[in-house]
Amino acid sequence: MSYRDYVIAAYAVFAAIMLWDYLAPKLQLRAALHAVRQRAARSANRVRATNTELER
Amino acid sequence: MNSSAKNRLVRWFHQLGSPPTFDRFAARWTPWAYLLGLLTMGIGLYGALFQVPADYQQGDSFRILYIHVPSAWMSMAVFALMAFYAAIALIWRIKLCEILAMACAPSGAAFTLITLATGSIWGKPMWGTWWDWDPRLTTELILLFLYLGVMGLYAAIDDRRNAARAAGLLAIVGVALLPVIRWSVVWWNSLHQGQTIRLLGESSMDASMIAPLWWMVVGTHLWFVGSLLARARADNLRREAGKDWVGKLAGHESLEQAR
Amino acid sequence: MMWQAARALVGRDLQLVWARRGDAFQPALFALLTVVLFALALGGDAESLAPVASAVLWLAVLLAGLLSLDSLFRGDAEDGSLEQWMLAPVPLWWLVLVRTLMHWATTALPVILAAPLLGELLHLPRAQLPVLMASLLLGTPILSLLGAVVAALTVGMRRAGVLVALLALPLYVPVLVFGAGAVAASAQGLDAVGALLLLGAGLVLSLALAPLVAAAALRIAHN
Amino acid sequence: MPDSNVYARPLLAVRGLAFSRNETPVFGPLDFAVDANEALLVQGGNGAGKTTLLRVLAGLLRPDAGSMDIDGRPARHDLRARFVAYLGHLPGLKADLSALQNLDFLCGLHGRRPAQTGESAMAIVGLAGYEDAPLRTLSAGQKKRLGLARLWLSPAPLWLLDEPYANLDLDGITLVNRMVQAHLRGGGAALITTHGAYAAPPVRTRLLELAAIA
Repeated sequence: MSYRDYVIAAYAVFAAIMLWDYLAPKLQLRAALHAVRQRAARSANRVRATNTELER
Repeated sequence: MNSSAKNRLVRWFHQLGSPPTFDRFAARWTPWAYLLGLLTMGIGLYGALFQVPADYQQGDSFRILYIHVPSAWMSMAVFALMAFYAAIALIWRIKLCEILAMACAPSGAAFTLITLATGSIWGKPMWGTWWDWDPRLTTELILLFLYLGVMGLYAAIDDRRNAARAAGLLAIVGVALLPVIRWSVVWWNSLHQGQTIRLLGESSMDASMIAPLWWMVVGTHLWFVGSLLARARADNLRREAGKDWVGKLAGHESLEQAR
Repeated sequence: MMWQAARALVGRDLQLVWARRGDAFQPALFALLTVVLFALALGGDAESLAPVASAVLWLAVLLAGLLSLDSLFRGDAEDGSLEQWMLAPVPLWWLVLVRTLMHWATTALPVILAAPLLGELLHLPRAQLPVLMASLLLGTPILSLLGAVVAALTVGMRRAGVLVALLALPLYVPVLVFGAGAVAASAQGLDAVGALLLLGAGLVLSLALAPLVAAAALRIAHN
Repeated sequence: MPDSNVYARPLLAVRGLAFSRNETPVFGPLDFAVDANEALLVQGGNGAGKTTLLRVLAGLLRPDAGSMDIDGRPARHDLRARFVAYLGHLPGLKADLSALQNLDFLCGLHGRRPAQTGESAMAIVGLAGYEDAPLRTLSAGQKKRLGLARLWLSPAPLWLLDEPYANLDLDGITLVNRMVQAHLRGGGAALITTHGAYAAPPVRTRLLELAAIA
């Protein structure tokens, strides 16, 4: 009796979850760096609040 | 722990604990840990799938145990490590340990999930059912809830440091209660079902069958180190997002990516 | 000093329960609803209800406790009372212990008192009732004390919702197992004293440790 | 009120106190001291960290750096509990209880000065006749006054008042100043945060200006 399908299924689950375990922090890292760059870009051309009369 | 060893441990965490230092450390060693882990697991898997002969009782299905057992060990070991980091973080207020403790949780949950899934797949041909309220699987399921609780708590509190400290406290409570939970489940099982099924026969594996298991155990540990460092690095960067060194790093990395 | 603060807190909680005396029956009502739904789902005849009666009762009590868990510290956190507790000249864990026991007395005790009645609805064999009551009396304070840790950890959140249940469930497992197990053991003709003694030991341990942990959690999670 | 000269000078001394939230500094490092018979007015715009400073001083938050001495000794929980009375934005009152029940509970928790009753304190803050009114029927200003009554009963010499003038009418502002004056005359000290819109009480006052960081 062969249980090859079960073995394949188990190893597939293992591989899939390990792949997630590899990709998830990588994506987090990218998101963090992206947020930092965005923040830098925003602070570079920020308009400073002024005390002058408001206009609209 | 005597005081000099304690001091050395604390000093080591403090030195490594400066966020830019840790970032460099993690960036340097993460790929190596992943690579070595992958290599070692590759050796183990080759042995498990192609070298080891089929078991006379279980047929090929016992090959599942080569991923099931290391994952089960990891799921427990990672929880203990998480509680260890959390305890250091709570007692000496070391930020790096908060980050490391919280980086443990998703990996540990992943290993727990693997254990549950492979255990259930193994159980189908062996027990004739996908799920059995076997004490091991039941404990593993509760462990998964504990992991999810730690992750959920960490995500739900706004202040990152308070979130890590609260979730760390839960991890410590969980570690203290895990033996009680496990013991209660065994007691419950004996009350309701009588005999339990042993997952690994006492000595049914001979040495040639054991070797790939050890490769897998070492491999999963190395892999875990890689994913722990990667997660901790991401969390570290997210927390320090406003600092100058992160800005420089982000600029540097974007240049590298553009190249 | 400690007794004066405890007396003040006990008095305040009793006054609060009296001011909202309609709400005092809510946990018992919830347990009753759970029991009714179980009976309806199971078909209502004695043969199918009696074997699961003790388990269903334990579950109803546990769920009613889980439902009222959020009110343990939330009100005091939202109106600033918790800050005054932290500044009081008595240790925070002492106030946490008193508050938790008062919460148990005002939410869990009514459910336990209603348990014989709920048992009748479920055709609980009479012989199981003493063991069931003993296991509830020993077990529910542990649930409250463990729940205090969870409630303290989630006190800083606006809506804790299902997270409370997720955090509480693993911690509740041993209590439920030994509580419901004691009744099941006695139903099988086994000795229930062992499980009850374990519950008693758990109660002593959690009385000593849980307030400390919950106080630490309150300091972390509330700001 | 305690005698004028029973406390060490300074009653409160703070060195290098700093606090940050989510890795962003909120205030500090700060150095200042408050003597008995003295008030410290903590001024600063929105988000300058006034409330946070008071919460750190009260021991509700842990500072990242710095030290704090009360009455010449390092501040610990029991010392704080005896010396500090804190009145924050949330006064810790229960909506379902009456005004006097609330007062009695808080005094049971913190202790009260001898020869003072809840009724007398309520009369002082202008709430005579509201003793049995459920708290939820009181206005925001009346609740603030009840918080002041609790403070008046407290035996602690160091008052930490977070925006005590908020929600109060002119009469109430004078009341706060008169209470602070009497408290200081009796040997106490007070830290008062304000965004600077109201007149300071006519007592010996130091000024701490908090500027928003970054």
